[in-house]
Amino acid sequence: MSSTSNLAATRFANAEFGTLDDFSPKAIVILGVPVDSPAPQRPGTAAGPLGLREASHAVLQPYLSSPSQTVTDIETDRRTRLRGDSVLLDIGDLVACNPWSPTVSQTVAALVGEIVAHRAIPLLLGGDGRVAGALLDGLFTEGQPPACLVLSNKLMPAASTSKAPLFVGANGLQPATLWNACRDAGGTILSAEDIHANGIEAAIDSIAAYVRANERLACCLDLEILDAGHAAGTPGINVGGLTPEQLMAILSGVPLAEKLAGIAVVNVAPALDPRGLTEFAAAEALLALLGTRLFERVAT
Amino acid sequence: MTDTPLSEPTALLRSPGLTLFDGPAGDPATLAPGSFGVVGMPSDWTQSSRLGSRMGPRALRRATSEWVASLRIQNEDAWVDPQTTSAWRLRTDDWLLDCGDAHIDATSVERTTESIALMTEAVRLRDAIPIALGGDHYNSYPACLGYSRAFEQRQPGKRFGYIQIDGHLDFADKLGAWGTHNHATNGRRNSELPNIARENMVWIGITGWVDGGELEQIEGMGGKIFSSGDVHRLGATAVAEQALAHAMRGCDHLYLSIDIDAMDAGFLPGTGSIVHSGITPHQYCAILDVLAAAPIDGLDIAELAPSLDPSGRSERIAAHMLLRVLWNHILQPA
Amino acid sequence: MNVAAPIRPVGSFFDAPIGDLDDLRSGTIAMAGVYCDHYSGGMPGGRLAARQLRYASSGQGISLRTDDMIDLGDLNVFPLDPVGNEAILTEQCTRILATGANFLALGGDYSVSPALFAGLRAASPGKSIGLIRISRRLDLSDVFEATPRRDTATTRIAAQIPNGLSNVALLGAAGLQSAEEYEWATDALFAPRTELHDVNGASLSICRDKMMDCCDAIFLSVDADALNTRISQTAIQSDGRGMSTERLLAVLETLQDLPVRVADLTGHLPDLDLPGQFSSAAIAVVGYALAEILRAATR
Amino acid sequence: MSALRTAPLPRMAGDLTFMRAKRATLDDLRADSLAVIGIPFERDTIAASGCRFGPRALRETSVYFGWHVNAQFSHPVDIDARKQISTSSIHDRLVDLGDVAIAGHLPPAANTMIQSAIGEIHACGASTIILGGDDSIVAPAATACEGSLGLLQFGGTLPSVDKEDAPLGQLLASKRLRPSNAVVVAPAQNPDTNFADEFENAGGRLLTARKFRRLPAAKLTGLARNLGNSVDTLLLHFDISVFSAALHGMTQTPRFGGLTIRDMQPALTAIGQAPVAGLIVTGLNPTKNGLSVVKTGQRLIVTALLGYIYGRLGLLSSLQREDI
Repeated sequence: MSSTSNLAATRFANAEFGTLDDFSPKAIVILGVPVDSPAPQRPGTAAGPLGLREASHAVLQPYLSSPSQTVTDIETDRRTRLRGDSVLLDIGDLVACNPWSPTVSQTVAALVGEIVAHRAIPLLLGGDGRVAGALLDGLFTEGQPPACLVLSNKLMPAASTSKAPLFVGANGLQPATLWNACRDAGGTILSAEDIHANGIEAAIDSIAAYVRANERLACCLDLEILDAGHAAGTPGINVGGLTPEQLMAILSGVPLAEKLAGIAVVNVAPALDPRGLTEFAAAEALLALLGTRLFERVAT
Repeated sequence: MTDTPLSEPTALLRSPGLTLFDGPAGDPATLAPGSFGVVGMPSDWTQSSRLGSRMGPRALRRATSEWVASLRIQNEDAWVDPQTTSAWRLRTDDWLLDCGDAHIDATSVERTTESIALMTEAVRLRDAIPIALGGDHYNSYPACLGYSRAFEQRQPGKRFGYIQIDGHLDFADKLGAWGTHNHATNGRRNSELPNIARENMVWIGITGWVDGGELEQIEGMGGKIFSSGDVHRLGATAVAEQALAHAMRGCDHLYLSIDIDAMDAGFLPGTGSIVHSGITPHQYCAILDVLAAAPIDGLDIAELAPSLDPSGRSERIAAHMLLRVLWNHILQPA
Repeated sequence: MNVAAPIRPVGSFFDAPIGDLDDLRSGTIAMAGVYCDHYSGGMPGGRLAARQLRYASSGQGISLRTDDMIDLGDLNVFPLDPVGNEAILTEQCTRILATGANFLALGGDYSVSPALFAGLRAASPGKSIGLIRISRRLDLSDVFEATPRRDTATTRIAAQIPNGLSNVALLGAAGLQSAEEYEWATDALFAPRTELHDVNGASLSICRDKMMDCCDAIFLSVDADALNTRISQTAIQSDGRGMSTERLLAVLETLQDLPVRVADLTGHLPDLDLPGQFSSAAIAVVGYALAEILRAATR
Repeated sequence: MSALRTAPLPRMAGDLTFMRAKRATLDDLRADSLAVIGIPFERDTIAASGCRFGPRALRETSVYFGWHVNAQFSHPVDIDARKQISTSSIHDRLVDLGDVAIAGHLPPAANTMIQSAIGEIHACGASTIILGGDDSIVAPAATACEGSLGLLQFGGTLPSVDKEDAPLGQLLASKRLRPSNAVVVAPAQNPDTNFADEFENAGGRLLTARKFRRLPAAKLTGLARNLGNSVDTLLLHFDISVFSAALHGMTQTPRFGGLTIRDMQPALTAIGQAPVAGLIVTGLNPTKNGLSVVKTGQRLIVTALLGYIYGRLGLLSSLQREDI
């Protein structure tokens, strides 16, 4: 990984750029799905993949500017290093995914299936929430569908009917049919208010218990989980949602990385947030989610 | 896309223009008792700082209608609130009537004041509840003035309680060259209304350094101030509960004035006079959730200046504030 | 003074010295900002013109002659009291002119010119005074409301002059005007924008020569809406065909010999943003051209 | 003096000196003056361009707090702490010198100008509030000061391979500053491991936002006072990146988990009571992505500075507060 390369074609977290033939087992394969949100007042998720890639560099800056790619957390004195072996492969963006259609959705699901068939982990950069649905479609075609962990302010249709999903961060009115479907599927809903009222530690405990109970996890990270006041770059507006600090605490406090079957990051619309906080929060959260797959501890 | 029943072509149409929560528009004279009457106050001529709140009423109407549309488009019968796990549906009766904007005269505070007061008075005289949309916070005074006049006619000899959520006291007698009637004096002018319970006046969210003289006057008359620090220290819910208890002493009616600028400007920059209160959207909502159960029969929301927030979130957060305080009217249990 | 440290004071117009009435004398060009945008209808925002013009014209390392100029700061205004506002603007203008200085007022709306003109009239007893107004509009309405609004700006000034419109030159009018106002304008000296394309043309020189003949003291009022809206945002509806800055400067150049004692520059609505200097920089150039006319008039 | 104006102006009108302080020249400075000076300068970089508008933005915002010149205002009270102050002495001691006339100069010449201006102010014995500018103004301003140097840095960058121009790195490399005289609070990013080791082993102190929040005000004053007593000149470098980006967003790279105004204002009040020779504000980019209308960054900085100024001028006194 070069510390100085700053190519016009930005890759997520300085991943290798490659094609479907370059898969190595256990790699995380990044696919951008720049589909725009149908929200009439606040479009802009088509720019999500690029925004996420750019922001990932800002988040990694301390690593990239260190000769050994090692940083010290001065809070804990803990040292971490970016893994030298190539664990990320960016295969670029899916072209012609606007307007979204069943065909596009099937294409995304098929690509997910192919990545999984190579024993790699798909990481989809959305795009709006439908990208997460396509990820789940692709993952559910195999024999042993993974459990669904959804970080979002709203219940996701595709995940609601999966087996015993966990929704984190629900806030605002939810369609009763989805709510009931989720309950019928044995799902659990940890609302934003639960987290505000009971504290982040309690939330981490219950999410960690869910992670422990499942072998493999599909993780959907919808940036609308964040409070609109903190991160405005989303099509929908979530008032009273999680703070970026709360989201980060969850993702770095729960040992998800080794159980990931697939990831989708959706609803990042950079142009709606002139402060750039939303894509920054998304990139920071995503890197925390990838955790030990991307970073390794270094003895002090 | 949603399937709209073509057998009812009128379902494809809506009346032109924007209304609050996409409700019907009409004359205050047609208001049903117990409903809400919306009065727009698109004036920022009495704002001494950053301009733009004259676009507030339109932005509030746009953002609240956007919220209603986002529910309607999904063709659901009922909705569950994850916070309480209770189920709700949108009210379908005419709980609200948007009466349009009061006439604003940039060159005459007196005429603007009377024009707004006339509308809120007319709304309240129909036994309806005025929701006055600012505009800068000065417009709270004419809105409350009309409310006070109607109150005197409907409940002669009685007095009403008052809560102002705000980053600032707005209790100056005069503001320099701006004189006595502007966005720094509305709290003071309201306190001079004959039937307000002055000793019940409460401020929530005051931030930073305030004028010591104004502080002494407020506390001298028995009023109460909860600072933003109090919100952090005691909790938003506890502050709102204590504020409500203070405001309702010996009163059955409450006037609520919401200045959106009590929220930290980092989260809500689209307002004229910003403060860094540290009050988050979640805390602000928690305050409003308590007040939603109060006997509010007069309400204003002020200082939304959408053009000052390029992210567009300020108007939507402000719309959400209205939703939270009017929750039990917009929605009904499913 | 210590060793000359490279420090300059916080911005003034054109980096001119900052002072007060005591610093004014005959031959000085006194400058002041006008924080005022309540009284002309349309959009507010002109209140910040003075601030942005100071930003745009100071600290840029441009050397202009400023030794005979004084920045007086901003004039007193009362944003919510039209009568009091007009009175205090008039009084301040009179006091400035009483020192013998000429006066340049920068920023504000269309209520400023009639109030300042009244100051010139009070400071010029027995003199024949006149108005040159460069504006896209005629503002000759006779529909008076209780408070000064923009479409009566010229009417209000003409009403102060014994000779009425015959001492008034209206330059740069363009686009649609009310039929009544257009008819009344025939009583004034008149050079519409179409006739300013050639600054050596007949209309402009007739206006200039007649003003020179009939006036001892002239008020020169420039409305930013005469300019193309790509250059300056103004309060009333936009006009993409307005004059370029160069054209306006050329027109002003022809007015150098006139006895102009007061000039104002109104109608400019700057953006709020700090570096948004493009329009204000252009307007500041116009402002300095006005200062040069005032300077020439003192010779 | 015959004054043109007879009544107060609207707030945003008139002479935009810092907090409506008196204008002054070097000749007016006294040993107890608190002199505000702007350095509208930034490195010639495209991506981050805009910090040069910082002094202007800070002055504009500060006008709101100029109540010591407002006859209609009685006296300010901190509504949380119920602390009141008498502002009558502010006007004698807080003065605005203007800006270093730096427009159009390239770094070497600019550095010389900064050094010369700051050096002359400090030679008068006055302490300074320097409005930047990006952090490239810190090293020349510090170099201008007499004798041994102490540095308290809030936020801001740390030296690393591609951050050789971090002011702390420059001052350490030039031996102008000894690591043991430097304290860094809540830097904008986690440090490169090599630097952190070297710096801390040599006696430098790195405090995270969380550790800093746990320090009581008295301890902070003590820390600043001890540092001030062990050096000839104590400087405070206050970069906007010390604040959580959720509160402003007006820096080049956002960061979460920074300090809030509720941390910074009491801290600066406490530190202001130590013998600080100069406070340097950097990093505000009021033009970032059209955020100039939002103005939250300048408001954060000026609100925090208010605490510093009151602390520095010794104006705070306690007022009894009724418990709620």
